[in-house]
Amino acid sequence: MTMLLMIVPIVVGIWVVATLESWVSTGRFRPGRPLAAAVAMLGQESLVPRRPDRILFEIAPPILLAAGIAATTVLPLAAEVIVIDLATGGLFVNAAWVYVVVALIMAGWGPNGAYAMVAGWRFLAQLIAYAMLTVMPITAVAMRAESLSTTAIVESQASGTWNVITQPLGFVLFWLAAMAVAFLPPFDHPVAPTELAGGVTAEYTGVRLAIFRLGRLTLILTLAAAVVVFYLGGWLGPWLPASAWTAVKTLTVVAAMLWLGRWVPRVRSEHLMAWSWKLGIPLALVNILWVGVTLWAVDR
Amino acid sequence: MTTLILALIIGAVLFGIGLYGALSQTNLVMIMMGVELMLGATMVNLVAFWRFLHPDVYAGQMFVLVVMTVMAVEAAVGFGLGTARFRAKGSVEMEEAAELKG
Amino acid sequence: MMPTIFIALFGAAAIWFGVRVFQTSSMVRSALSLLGAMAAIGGMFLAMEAEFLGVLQLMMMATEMSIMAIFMVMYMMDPGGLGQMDMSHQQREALAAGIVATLLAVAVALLVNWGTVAKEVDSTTVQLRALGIEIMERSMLLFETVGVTILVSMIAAIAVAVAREPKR
Amino acid sequence: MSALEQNALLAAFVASTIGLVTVLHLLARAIGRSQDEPAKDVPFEGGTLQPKPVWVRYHFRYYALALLFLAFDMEMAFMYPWAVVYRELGLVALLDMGVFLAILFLGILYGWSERGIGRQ
Repeated sequence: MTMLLMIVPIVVGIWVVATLESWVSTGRFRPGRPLAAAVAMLGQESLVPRRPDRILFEIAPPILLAAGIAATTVLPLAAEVIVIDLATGGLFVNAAWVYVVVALIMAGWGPNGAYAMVAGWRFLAQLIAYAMLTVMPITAVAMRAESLSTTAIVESQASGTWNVITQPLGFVLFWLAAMAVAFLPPFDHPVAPTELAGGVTAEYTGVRLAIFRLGRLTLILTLAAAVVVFYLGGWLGPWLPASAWTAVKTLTVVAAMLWLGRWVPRVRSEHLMAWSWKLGIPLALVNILWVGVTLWAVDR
Repeated sequence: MTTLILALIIGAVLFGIGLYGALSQTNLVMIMMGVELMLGATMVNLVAFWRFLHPDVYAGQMFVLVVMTVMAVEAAVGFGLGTARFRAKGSVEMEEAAELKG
Repeated sequence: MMPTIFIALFGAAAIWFGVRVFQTSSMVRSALSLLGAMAAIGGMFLAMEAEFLGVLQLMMMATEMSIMAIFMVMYMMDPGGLGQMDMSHQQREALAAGIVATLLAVAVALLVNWGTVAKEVDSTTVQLRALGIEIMERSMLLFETVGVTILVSMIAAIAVAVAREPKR
Repeated sequence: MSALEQNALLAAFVASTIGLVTVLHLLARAIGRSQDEPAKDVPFEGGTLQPKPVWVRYHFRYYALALLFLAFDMEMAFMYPWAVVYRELGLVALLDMGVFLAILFLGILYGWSERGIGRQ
């Protein structure tokens, strides 16, 4: 039963993320906006392009949504408040995020449109850039917790400091990689509105676009929640109840991610790849080495 | 017992499909897909053996990891060769690659 | 009972996707069908309580098959399969070989006496720890050999694939 | 809850997406339908109709990095179980993994030296 109750905070979280997004992009705070936009989008015509790969075109948005939903299930709101406390949770969120790239390639290939296809393949390039940077910091976090379970990772931060203080390098790398997973600006190559006219979403209208947007909002929520769980101590904190802390931290991270993107120009695709392989991966290895040495020093 | 045999039969069918694909396709990447399917069938069998016969011997799981590595390595080298071939000849059709014979 | 049902379901899905790989003429579709087959195999691993391997399979194969799709698009003239070009040969022999291999493997699976079947496996937490110990102790040599294998494949792939500018 | 039940629940959650999507589609169908009009379904291409099909050969410029990534990706399969037992085994495990990662990093360095990182 508690599992079903978890749906409520997830839905509220998605709604707040949508509000924050419109606030950041329009500068006006309108909490009713997401609902109005959803109804408007459902009422819109949903067109199918002329010669599509119909199957891929239809299932791409649901796969994006399913990836988001699967990732939410293993992220805890509080000590016992979690849908599934998977023993491989840290790996599972990663596996769910990988299906984002599958969904976007399908969405790019399906409609048989030039802009969408270029955008889809661009996101594959982005995956090659960010994939190792999501994996390696999580490994360093798991080293401290001696477990891949998300609740165990939070509990490992209860004694002593949060991971953001002990592994600052991993935090920065994971944060940037998380922004790249959710294709938030400055890493928004697959939807780049100014150069690719919406990219993979160019041919999606109406209800399919609504599902796509819903999936992306879920994805942003899970990424922020993952940053909180892995680095910012999850539900830990004084005064407030545990789940309130998770909510506050997650929404702060979402706001910071959205706000950060406004001030940075879009990173060129090949620069992103070059930086993440020439700088990011060596730094991630240094992070693992650093965590290894500090843990050894603490344990001794 | 029946579950083990069920898993093995599924592995066998997947292996047969992979073998058919690897033999019948003329395109390098399609051949590789057949090989990947065969390796996938191997992994099914390995996991089934680990689960139903020796769940306490973790060398079984390690073996699966090695097979997975073989898949990745095969893909990397295969695509590398394909790219070289494509640059030289403009296609990756294997029937045209007969001049590679000694 | 539940694991058997799940294994049967995911196995059927894997076989169906596996057949689809060689049926479509669209390259991206066949790469994504292979991903479907591999993801179903990952589901079978989950049903067989090898949770780490299952999740890993789901994850690795998604990246691998996406990259396979883009290589297909780079190599082929007609990756969308609009021309319905036939790209197969020796169909009959291949089909015969496939069926014979399947029948042989099924016969082995049915005829061999597999002995007693284990009922219980360790919990995932224990499994993960045991796998880590296995990698670090008994299979240490294998693990480092895998490292060298990956290095060799990286060097080989880059060496043959990257075009060099002619020396001046 | 056993691992098996957890995984079944996970599958149920993922499958529930289908239900959600169906409901949204039905809602959209109830609100209104799209009308057929000529040239409405042409994919967007800067105001012109598409002269030729889009599904043609697409030369992607980062294939060398894709090859490096395919092989390097496998490293994580071994790193996760290692990370779980690291504190138990201590510094020796760090050295073991360090050797492994150093071997793999040599591959990246080779790719780098061949200008494999970036556009070809």
